[in-house]
Formats: sequence, C-alpha cells, structure tokens
Amino acid sequence: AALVDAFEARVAADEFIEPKDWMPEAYRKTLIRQISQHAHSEIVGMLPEGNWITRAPSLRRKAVLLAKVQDEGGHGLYLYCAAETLGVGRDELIEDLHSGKAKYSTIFNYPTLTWADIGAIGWLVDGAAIMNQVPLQRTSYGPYARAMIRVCKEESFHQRQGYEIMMALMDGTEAQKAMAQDALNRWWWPSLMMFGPPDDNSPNTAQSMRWRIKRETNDQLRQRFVDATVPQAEAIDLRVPDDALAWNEERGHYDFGEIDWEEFYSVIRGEGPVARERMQARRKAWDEGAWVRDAANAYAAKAAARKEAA
Amino acid sequence: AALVDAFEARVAADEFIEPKDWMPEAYRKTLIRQISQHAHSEIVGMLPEGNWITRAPSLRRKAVLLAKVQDEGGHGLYLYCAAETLGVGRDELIEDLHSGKAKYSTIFNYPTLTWADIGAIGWLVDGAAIMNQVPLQRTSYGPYARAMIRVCKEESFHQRQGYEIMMALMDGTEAQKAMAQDALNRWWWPSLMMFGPPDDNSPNTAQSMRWRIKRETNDQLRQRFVDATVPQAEAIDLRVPDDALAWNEERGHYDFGEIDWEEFYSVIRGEGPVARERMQARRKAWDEGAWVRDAANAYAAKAAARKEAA
Amino acid sequence: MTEAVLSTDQLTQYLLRLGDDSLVLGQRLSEWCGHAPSIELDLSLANVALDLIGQATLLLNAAGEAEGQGRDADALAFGRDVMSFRNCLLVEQPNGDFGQTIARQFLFSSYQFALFRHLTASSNTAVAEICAKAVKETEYHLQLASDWVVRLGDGTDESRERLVAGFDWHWRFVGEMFEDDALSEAVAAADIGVLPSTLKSEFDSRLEAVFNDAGLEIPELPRSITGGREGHHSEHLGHLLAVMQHIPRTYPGAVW
Amino acid sequence: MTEAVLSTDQLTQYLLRLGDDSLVLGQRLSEWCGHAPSIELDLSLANVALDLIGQATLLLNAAGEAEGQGRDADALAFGRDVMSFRNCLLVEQPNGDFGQTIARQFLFSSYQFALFRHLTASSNTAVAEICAKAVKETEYHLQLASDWVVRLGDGTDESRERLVAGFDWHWRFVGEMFEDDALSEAVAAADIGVLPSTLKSEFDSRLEAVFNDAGLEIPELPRSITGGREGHHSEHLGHLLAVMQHIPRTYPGAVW
Repeated sequence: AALVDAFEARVAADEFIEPKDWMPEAYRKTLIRQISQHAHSEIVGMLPEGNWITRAPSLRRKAVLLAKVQDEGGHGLYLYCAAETLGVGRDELIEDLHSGKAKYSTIFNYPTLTWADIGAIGWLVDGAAIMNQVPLQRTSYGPYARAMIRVCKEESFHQRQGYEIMMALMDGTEAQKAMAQDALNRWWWPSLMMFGPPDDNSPNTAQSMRWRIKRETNDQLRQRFVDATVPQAEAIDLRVPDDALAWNEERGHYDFGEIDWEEFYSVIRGEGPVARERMQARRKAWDEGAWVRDAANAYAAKAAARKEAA
Repeated sequence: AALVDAFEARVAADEFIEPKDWMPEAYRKTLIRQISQHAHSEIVGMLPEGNWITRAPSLRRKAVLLAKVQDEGGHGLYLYCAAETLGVGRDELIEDLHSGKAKYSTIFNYPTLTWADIGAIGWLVDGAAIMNQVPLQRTSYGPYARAMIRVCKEESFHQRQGYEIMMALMDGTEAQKAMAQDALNRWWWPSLMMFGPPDDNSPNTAQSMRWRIKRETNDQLRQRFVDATVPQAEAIDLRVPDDALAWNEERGHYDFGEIDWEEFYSVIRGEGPVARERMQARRKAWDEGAWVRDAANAYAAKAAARKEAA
Repeated sequence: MTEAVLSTDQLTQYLLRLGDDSLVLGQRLSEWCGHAPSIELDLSLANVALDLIGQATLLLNAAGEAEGQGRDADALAFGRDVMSFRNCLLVEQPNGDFGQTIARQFLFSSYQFALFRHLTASSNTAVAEICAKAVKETEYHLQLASDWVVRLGDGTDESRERLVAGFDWHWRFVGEMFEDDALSEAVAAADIGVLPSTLKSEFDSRLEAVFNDAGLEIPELPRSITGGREGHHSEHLGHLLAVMQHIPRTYPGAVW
Repeated sequence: MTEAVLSTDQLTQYLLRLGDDSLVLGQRLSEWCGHAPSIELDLSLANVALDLIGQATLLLNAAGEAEGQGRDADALAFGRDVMSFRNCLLVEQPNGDFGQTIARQFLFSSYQFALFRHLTASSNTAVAEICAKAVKETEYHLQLASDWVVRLGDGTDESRERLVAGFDWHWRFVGEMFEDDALSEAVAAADIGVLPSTLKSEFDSRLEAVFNDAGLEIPELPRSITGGREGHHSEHLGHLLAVMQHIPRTYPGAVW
C-alpha cells in the first residue's frame, strides 16, 4: 500500500514513471493495452494509404506518401519498443493482433477509394490522432511520453500534407472537387469516432485520467477536433456532412450531430467494411515473412558463435 | 514382321490406324510425343494471349480474345484425349511438361508486349499452325486426324481475327501503326522457326513421313507460310523484317533470309525470354488446383458408392 | 396499372447497375483464363466470363442510349472512374482460390437468375429482350456453380474448408444485392425493374437447397457492407479498372 | 581529348535509361510497403524506394530538359507507354518473395553503384550532380542488399534455397546491364556516360566477394535476355504501368 501511495503521489506530481520503477499491475496492463493498440494502429494504418502508393498521381505525391507510410511504420516501431519496456515481447503483441484479441483504431477498417482519401486521411485521421496524442506527450509513463513526442512532431507534418492534398483538389477540376467532397463525406464521421465512446459510456476514463495515462476525456478531445477542423473545411469550400453543425456562441464551440454509435460498435466488433482485408494482409505479411525473420535469427546466432569461437 | 508389313501397307494405302489396331512401338511413341507436344503447346499457348484478356482495348476484342483462348484450351483437351487413346494418361503427360521432359512450341516463350502482339499471334502464329496442321487432318492415326479437323476449322478463324486486328491497327493512329510494325518485327522470325529445323537437320522427318504422321517437310511448310503471308503484310503496308526477302520468279516462291538457328536451339533448350514465366504459371495453376481435382474425384467416388448402395 | 414516370437518369443508372455487375464479374473471371485447376474448368470459367461480358455490352449500350450523350458500352466501360461504377460489391471481390471464386459465383448467379427471370417481363423492351437471352446463360452459370458447391462441400475436408472460407469472405456482401432504395423503387413502380428485396426468398430457398445437398450449414449472416450502388466500392475495384482501362486511356480516341 | 558530339535525342535516351531504371525499381519496391517480413524491413525497403523515386525525378526532369519539348518527369513517367520505357529488364521483374527481391536489389545496386561512381565525373553537369548525390544512396542500397544476401545465404536451409531461387530468376538479366550499344558508345565518347561493359569487372568482384561471405556459389550464367534498352520488355512492365499511370491518364491535365 505504501508502494501504491508513493506511485500515486509521483504520478500526481507529474513525475515520469520509468521501466525499473514499481507500478501497480493494473497500470502496467492498461498501458500495455493502450500502447500496443496504438502500435497496431500505426502498422495496420499503413495499409489504407499503402493502397495508393503505387497509384499516386505524381512522383512528388508518391514520394511524400511513401515517406509518410514509412513514418507510420517507424511510429509502430517506437511504440512496440515502449511496450516492450513493460515486459511484453513484440511477437506476442503481434500474435494478439492477428488473433483478433488486440484491437486497433476502427478508422483503418474503411477503404481508400480515391486519391482524395489520401488527403482526407492525412487531414482528418492524422488530425484526430494529433488531438489524441498531444496530451500523451505528458503521459505518466516515461517511455510512452517520449515516443509520443517523436510521433507528434511527424503527425502534424502529415496533417498539413493531407490538408495540402485537399487544397490542391479543391483548386482543381470539377471531378477533383467532387472527389474531395466525397472523401470528406466518407471520412468525417469515422474520424469523430476515433476519440472513442462518449464520456458517459467510457468506464476506464476516470482511472486512466487519474493515472495520467489519459489527460483529457474523449468528448473534450472530440470537441477540440471539430472546432479546429470545421474552419479548415470552410476555408477550401468543403462542406462538412452534418446538418446539425453550427457555431454555438454561448459555448464557444461548434455544436454537432449525433454520432452513429451502432456503426462504431459494429466496426469495433470487426465488422468494418475492409476489416477482413486488413487482417488478411497483416497475417499474410507476417506468415510469409517468417522464414526471413528465422534466417536473420539463425544468422545472428551463428555470427555470435563464430565471434565467441574466435 | 507380318504385323509390321500389314501395318505399313495400311498406312501406305492412306487408311486410318485406330486405337485397337496393332501398331509398332516406335510409331506409338512418336505419336505420343508429337500429339502431347501439340497439346502442351495449346495449353501453354493460352498464356501469352491470356496476358491481354484483362487489358483488351474494347469489349468486343475482349470477348473475341477470351473465346479464342478458350478454343485453345479446347484444342488441348481434344489432343490430350487423342493421346490417351494410345494408352498414356493426361496427368502423366502434364507431369512431363512440368518437369521439362516434354516440349512445347518455342513460340510461346516470347512475351506479348503490346496489344498488337495479339494481332500478330493470331495472324502469324495461328497462320503457321494451320500450315502445319492442315496436312495432319490426313495423318495416319485416326483419333489424331479427327482432332485436327476440329482444330483446323477454328484455327483458320483465329488467323483471320488476328489479321483483322492488324488491319485495324494499320488503319489507325501513328502509334497504332508503329505498334503493329513492331509486333511483326518481333514475331516474324520466331514464326518461321515454328516449322522446326531445316530438312537436312531433321532426322525424324523421313520416318514420320513414311508413317504419314507427317505429310510434308519442315522446309516445304515454311515456304508455303512465307508465300502466303508476305502478300498479306504488303496488303496492309507492313514491312516484313527481312532484307533478303524477294519474289523468285523462277522458283515461283519467295526467297527469304537465313534463320538464326542458334536462337531456335537456345529457346528449345528452355532459354526463351519468358520460358520461366510460362512454366511457373503452368505449375502454379496445376499445383494450386490439385485440391479441386482431388475434391472432384472424391465426390465422384462418394456419389458412385451412394448409387451402388441405393 | 398506371405506369410511373421514370427519368432518363434513373433508367440510365439502373442499366448501369445491371451492366456493371456483369462487366466487373466478367473481368474478374477472365483473370482465371489459363490458370484454372483443370482444362475443363478453364473452359467453363471462360464461358461464364464470355456470357457476362456479352451481357455487359448489351446492357451498357442500352445505358448509353438511355443517357443520350453518345456514349456506347466501350465508352462507359473504359471511360468512367471508380465512383461512377454502379456494380454491387460482391462482383468486384478478388478471385482468391477456386473455392472463393465458386462461392462468389453461386451467390451472384443465384441473385442474377432471380433478377433476370423477373426482368424478362420488363416494360422496357430492351431490358426484356436482353434478359430473355441472358437468363438462359445465367441458369447455366447457376447450375455450374451449384454443382461445384456440392462437389467441394461434399468432396474432401480441404475442399470443404476452402469453400466455407470462400463463402465466409462473401457473406457480408449478400445483403447489398437485395437492398431496396429510391432508384429500385422507381424502376419497380415503372414496371421496368424489380425491387431487389422481392428476390430474396427465391435466393434463400436456392441457397438452402444447395447447401443441404453440399452438407453445409448456412451461418448467421454478418452485418451487410453496402455502397457499391452509389459508387462507394471496396479497394479492389480501382485496381481492376486500372488494368482494364489502361489501353483505351493510353490511346484516347483510337479505334481498335 | 576531343569531345564527341552527342545529339539531343541521344542524350535524352541515355537519361531515360538512367531514370527509368530508378523509376521502375522504385515502383516495384513500393509494392512492398506495409507487407514486408518485419517493420524494420518495411522501413528499409521504403527507404530504398524513396531514394530511387527521387533519383528518377531528377533524371527524368533532366531527360525532359534535354528533349526540349516541355515534358517534365511526371509527363515522362505517366505519359509514355511500355515501348518508350528504356529501363533494363531486371528492374521490372516481379518482387516474388523477399529472397527474390533481395537478389534483384543486390544485382541492380551493384551495377548502379559502379555506374553512378563513374558518372559523378560526367562532363554533363546535371548528370554529374545528380549522380554525386545518388551514389551515396546507392552505396547504402548495396550495403543493405549485401547484408541480406549474406544473412539469407548463411541463415537457414530455407532462406538459402529461397535466395538461390531468387538469383536463379534473375541471372538471365545480368548481361543486359553490361551490354554496350551505339548509344552507350556515343555517350561514353562524349564523356557524358560510360560504356556498361567497363563496369562488369567491378560488378564481378563484388558478386564474388558477397557470395563468398554468404557461402554461395556463382553458377554459370544462362543466355542473356535483352531488349529493355530498346523498349522490348517482359510482360511484367505493362501491368506495372497500368497501375502506376492510372490516375494521371484518367484525369488528363489535372494538377495534383
């Protein structure tokens, strides 16, 4: 109990908890779940955008997109490493992803249908991710907080690139404008869902806030995202697909329509439009790559043995 | 010896030999080799054209090409059945193809690079095939001769369709004309090679002619092909890529240049540009289809057993 | 019965739905050509593909005529981008293995057979005539697919597993085929088309009968994924179109 | 030394050869993105792809300038059909498994490293500058590929077999990279380019050294397949271009 009190006091004082420090088992488990979910999201998140690398409409866009997807892989890597400091192996985490035990962000179970979706993902999905992640730079677990600092720097870059794609489209032909508007129509609501269930239906929030694993509630973050994004849409003549959307002078925030939580929970249950494709692609890459990982391990062992012998 | 004499007399009298008739072992073996090679050529020959079905430039061309490639599959089927009458199973023949023991026409080891290649193959490759096959309608082995009658009817249809593609291209834009000429440049010499080595280097010809398995020599057939094809090329302003080509008034035939037999024998040895692709595709289809063939057999056995039991 | 008024655009869109279904599935099946498990199957699959491409040609030509802007079947097949395609999501699914292909074919042909049977009585002569011919083809497709569902389901353990996996990939796309919307209501009211929902019971009986013969159980169907009829497709269609349209787009205006 | 006169067309064609090699291999490698055997390899392969696409952009822009008809790298990458591409056959080969990809990468980077090292001294300033930057990238690609050749060759039995099979797919395309022709003679005479045949011994020594480390034997090389430099490609390139060019061809004139 003394350990718990000391731990809670340190967290309350905004000190970082480090891997060698004592921590409550529930804290450790919550962190592993959250960090690995985040890592999985980065890795699965490579797929919808990866779908457009081979078809990017210019060499510059191709290079930028490739670099972006590569960054996501890098984020996945930082995050798996952060999770590993909590005593769990990367392979184990990945098995949980492939078995369906572990979750990843529902947003990646929607398909990328046109080039405009690449813009919409950068702008909205990375934008929402940043809202979620900025506070995590001050999360209580040191390795996680430090990973998030690197992640956030790159995400905001991605968000600008995505918005820039949308700007170029809205500056283009009628077909391009229609493509951009359609992408916003399809990605808007799923982006709002990225902040998770409403606060009154989010049982873990209080504990996570107290442990400073989370630092703001789902609804607070969602509101911030709407407030930031609506003016950006308006600035390039895009219409946010929500008839209830209106500036509320009194609250100093945008009011917005009801989210279809049925849809959200369906996708959580694995019923997203391309959930099967995502898992199939990840499992295939992992299974077909097994011999390469085995070879690298075997070679490393041989090399170490040779060094020993020498 | 009496059997042999009787057999040779029947052949000399242009009678058909049927499966139940006695025949020399060498005759049987030569026939199996020739018929199965021909069957393999039909099946492998589906691949270069199949490569363009998904990219055919109009719905009509797509349908015509699909039907053509389907016909080739049908020819393969007739021919395997004809070979089976000689006491060898289809699976065994296919294993020989996949192991590299059996050969198929060298022409199919060249790639189809543009849509014009589909025209060139129909016009030249099917054209050459007809030259080879027309005499085989009177070949001494009955089932083979009857298969060839069906094959020839369809091949001449394919040849016209191929030429029609070339006509349309030569009637089109500069890019289309260039495509057509380039296709002729690439397919002309390999087509001439389809008739096999020159007569003075074709040791089996004499025996095969005596047995009426073959009815004309390689060089005779090749000359007939050149004589028929050159005017067709000229009619649509295509230039045959052979500087030595000239009408020889005295012979009443076209003279033509020396064939690169080194190239021919290289391709025979399996060194054709896409020989690996062809065998990879065939083996893959066969191996990945094994479970389907097994299932069909298992089901047939069950159904038969049920019928028996009833 | 008073015939409801159907706009040009509605008729065009309906014909696009019909034509795109056939076109996209025909294109998919043609990918098998030369690569099927046996020569016999190669011929069968090519046959089905040929029929579907033939249907697509007639239906898209009719769509072009309804539209009245001078576009023929080729212009529609090779000149639209992914969001203008109106096919259902089922037909654009990848071939996968032969089990997946047969599952898709069985589900689609069951739907299309019920549909075309009704459309032979369409008040639109073109639709009625096209479907009168097409329904015979589709009956053969359905027979072929049904036979193989039974053969694979009652063949070996592996074939059953693969077939079940093939159906598992596709169940989520069944609902879309039978979904009514404003357009299908309009064409049904005009006696030109049919309400997809009315075809469901015929589909269900056939599914039950064939699954019974195959010794398979029909699982509880997952949530429907929809969107194809409004141009919101899976990621697969764009790749299919990139290949299919490459030559006409590379040589605009050329005649082949 | 008297500088030989090089025609505009010759310079353009030479730059297309250089640029198309990088472009096509970059496009191929980018197909791996999100599907590699490990995250680390995903990042590495994407890195190489990125470098190659960057090189292609510079080289094709230079080709467009040399040509003088207002085409930039995008116009050349997305606006030419298969027969106008000048890359060697090696780079358009399919990825296959990781062993096949690494074999291709090792063979190509060995060639390209030797080439770019020479071209840093090109009398054409643009070529020299582009290659001065690119050669550093290529050195890294070569190191990465060499490391993996050793790791797979000296890893497990399976990895050795797969790597050997990967090389077996590609040996027939090695000869083409080192083949001299009229164009390479002309650019070498003008001190702009280099005779490919002169790079062969450097390539051979590296191959020998790395194969030695990997415990692999270099087989007798099969007959060379050639044609890429004149636009006569394998069947693979057309499919790659269909995908790569789809959007720009679908929306001609659009700016992205």
